[in-house]
Amino acid sequence: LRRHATRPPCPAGTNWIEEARQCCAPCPAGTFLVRHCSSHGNDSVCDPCPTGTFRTQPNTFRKCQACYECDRQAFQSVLSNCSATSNIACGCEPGRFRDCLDERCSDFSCRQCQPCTGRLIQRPCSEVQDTLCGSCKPDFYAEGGECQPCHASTPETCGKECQRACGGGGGRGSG
Amino acid sequence: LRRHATRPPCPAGTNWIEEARQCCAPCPAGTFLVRHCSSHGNDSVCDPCPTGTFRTQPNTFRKCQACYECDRQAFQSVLSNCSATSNIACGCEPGRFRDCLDERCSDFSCRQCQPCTGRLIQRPCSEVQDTLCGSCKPDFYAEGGECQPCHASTPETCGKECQRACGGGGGRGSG
Amino acid sequence: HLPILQWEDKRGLAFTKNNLNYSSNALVIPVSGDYYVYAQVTFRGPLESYSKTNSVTEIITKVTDSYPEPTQLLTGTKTLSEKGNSWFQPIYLGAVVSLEVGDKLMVNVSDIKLVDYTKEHKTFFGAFLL
Amino acid sequence: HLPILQWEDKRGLAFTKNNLNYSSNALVIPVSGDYYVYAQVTFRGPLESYSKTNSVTEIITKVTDSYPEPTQLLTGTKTLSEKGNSWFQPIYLGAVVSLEVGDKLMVNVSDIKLVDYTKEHKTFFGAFLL
Amino acid sequence: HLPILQWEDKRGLAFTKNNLNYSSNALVIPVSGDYYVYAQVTFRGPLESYSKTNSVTEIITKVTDSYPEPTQLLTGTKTLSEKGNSWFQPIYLGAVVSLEVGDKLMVNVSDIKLVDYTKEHKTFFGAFLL
Repeated sequence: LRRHATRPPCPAGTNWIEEARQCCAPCPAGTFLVRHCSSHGNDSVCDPCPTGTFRTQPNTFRKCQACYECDRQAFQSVLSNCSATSNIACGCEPGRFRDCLDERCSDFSCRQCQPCTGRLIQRPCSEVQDTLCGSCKPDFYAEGGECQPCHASTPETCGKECQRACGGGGGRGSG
Repeated sequence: LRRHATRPPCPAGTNWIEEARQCCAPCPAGTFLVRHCSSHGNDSVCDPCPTGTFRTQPNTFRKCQACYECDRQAFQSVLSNCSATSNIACGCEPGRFRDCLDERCSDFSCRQCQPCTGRLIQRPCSEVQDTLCGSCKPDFYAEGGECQPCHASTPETCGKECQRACGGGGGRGSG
Repeated sequence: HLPILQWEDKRGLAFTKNNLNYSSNALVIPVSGDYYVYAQVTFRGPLESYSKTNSVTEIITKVTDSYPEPTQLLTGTKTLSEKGNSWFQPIYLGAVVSLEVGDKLMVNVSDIKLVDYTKEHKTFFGAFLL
Repeated sequence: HLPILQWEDKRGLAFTKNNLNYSSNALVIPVSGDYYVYAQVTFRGPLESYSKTNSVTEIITKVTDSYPEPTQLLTGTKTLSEKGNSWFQPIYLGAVVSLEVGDKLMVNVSDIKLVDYTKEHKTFFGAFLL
Repeated sequence: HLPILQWEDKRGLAFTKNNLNYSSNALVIPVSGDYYVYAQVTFRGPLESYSKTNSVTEIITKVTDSYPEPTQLLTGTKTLSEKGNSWFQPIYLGAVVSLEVGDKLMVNVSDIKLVDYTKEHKTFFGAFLL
């Protein structure tokens, strides 16, 4: 086994290429190294990353990285397509928000935003958070954790909370 | 590395034997190839599969497949033993039915058939399905999802359903 | 039979060498011998409009042209007891198997829709000659 | 000690080569060196008359004649939170270990009755010299 | 990035050979080629003062001096549905990757506090040249 020759440090802006046992200028982002440079160091041959692959930084790699894919079955949508210099970015389809597996949120499913039926929306649903529902809308009264419309209540069923919210005399009273 | 010599297609009913680089007649089901044929193609030497192994089809394999075993601890029973030409087939011990892990049902446990105490049997327990219990037997009345015998009820405890099923005046009335 | 997984064999970390090549969903064995064969499948769910899954299965299978039935080489079966919210379940399999030139290796799964195909380092399949 | 699994070393996919042979429940090392040792055990349950199992363990162990105690090389321990209905849990272990000629490799499990021994591609054990 | 696991490479079963040496939390690749890289991390919990963990992740990563971003080679992510009582969850990863001399291999985990480092046969990391 060749003794691990201590390699001379490369001048700034060049990388050590083991096969060539010399320093070469790296290929720009979005490309990869096809043929390393000759002795005078900046004639490396670089090719663009094939579709479906990318490199975000200057490099002397022989291959580009494979793009991720968005999880269509989990209702993810493409925020920005994979390009030669950047990986794909995935979000959630409209009406859904990210339910992250952990803080990194590199894995997430897209859950439906809650509709807040009969409630005021305190904070609308967003890419990162579910809708925050507020108290019952006008002409709705709270009953068993739900907000029921005043007009649906009858004098017999209209309890204390209903009368308070629907202005006495059952639902058909003034708005 | 030897170039992958394109092999001439074998005449129907014979298989290509890489080592011999020639076509040989396969061994019949229940046997395996001990020595491949000489040039005139149908003098392969085949031996019967040792106990505990099988081959369902004509083949030129050097070994037979290992028989599966039935899961005695999970109350599986042997429907048909492994033979030289067929794998073992497993079912459930009497009084049990198959609770499949998935549609393929290659893995299953054997659960006890429900007894339908006090009920008519709509469909008896079978290898593949639990018993389907019907309504209460004659002289039994429904109470809290169970069927209780009429004779066990007393005038005080014999509610509406009990009277209907047990013919008024509590259990000791006519059948 | 169970659905067969398709694989990417060129981009990123994927590569095939010493003419162990990949064609029609299978690794084709170029030379007879003992190989260490391995595969990991990451399953994930639940899928909304989907009845509850109670198990996932991954099987590495061998197909020989001259034999009509595939041979199951390695199997990983895991039951799931996840309630409602999203779940992830990787299954890794690996072992030495003796293979003949021309044999084809494939990976079957209980349900293709449950396979996490989004990142190459979560689901992978390979073999090397000893 | 934990019960030791017995293995089939002739039939079907099982084979031993380059005089790595199997005797009295152990793989016997023929030549000193670094080996990649691996084993998968598929556990399944519940067993009816059985108290609820809350974990399963698989250990690959080395026994050296000259040393009274076995050495635990690789361990996989998994807790179970399965309710009632039947469960399956595969545990795969594999790593490079340096072994001496005559060393014996065995697989111990927390409970032999929970081992799914019914199919050779679900529970397997092997090693190869690097 | 995720925290990096540190490894013991001298004592007990740990060993590094054919000058695959371990320094600053990484296995340093001495010669370019294809390596079978593997690691198992046993996670355990719950930790008392700890909010409920619903998943654990293990990633084998490659760092190349000349490139500012690490490359994720292998990932195992498992959700947990353990209620209250203590749980154990091993994750094994292994595959062939092609590496250059000087590349560094590391193991990242979602949460270092959940790693069972108590026994060397429960959490381990290694690689060998094909």
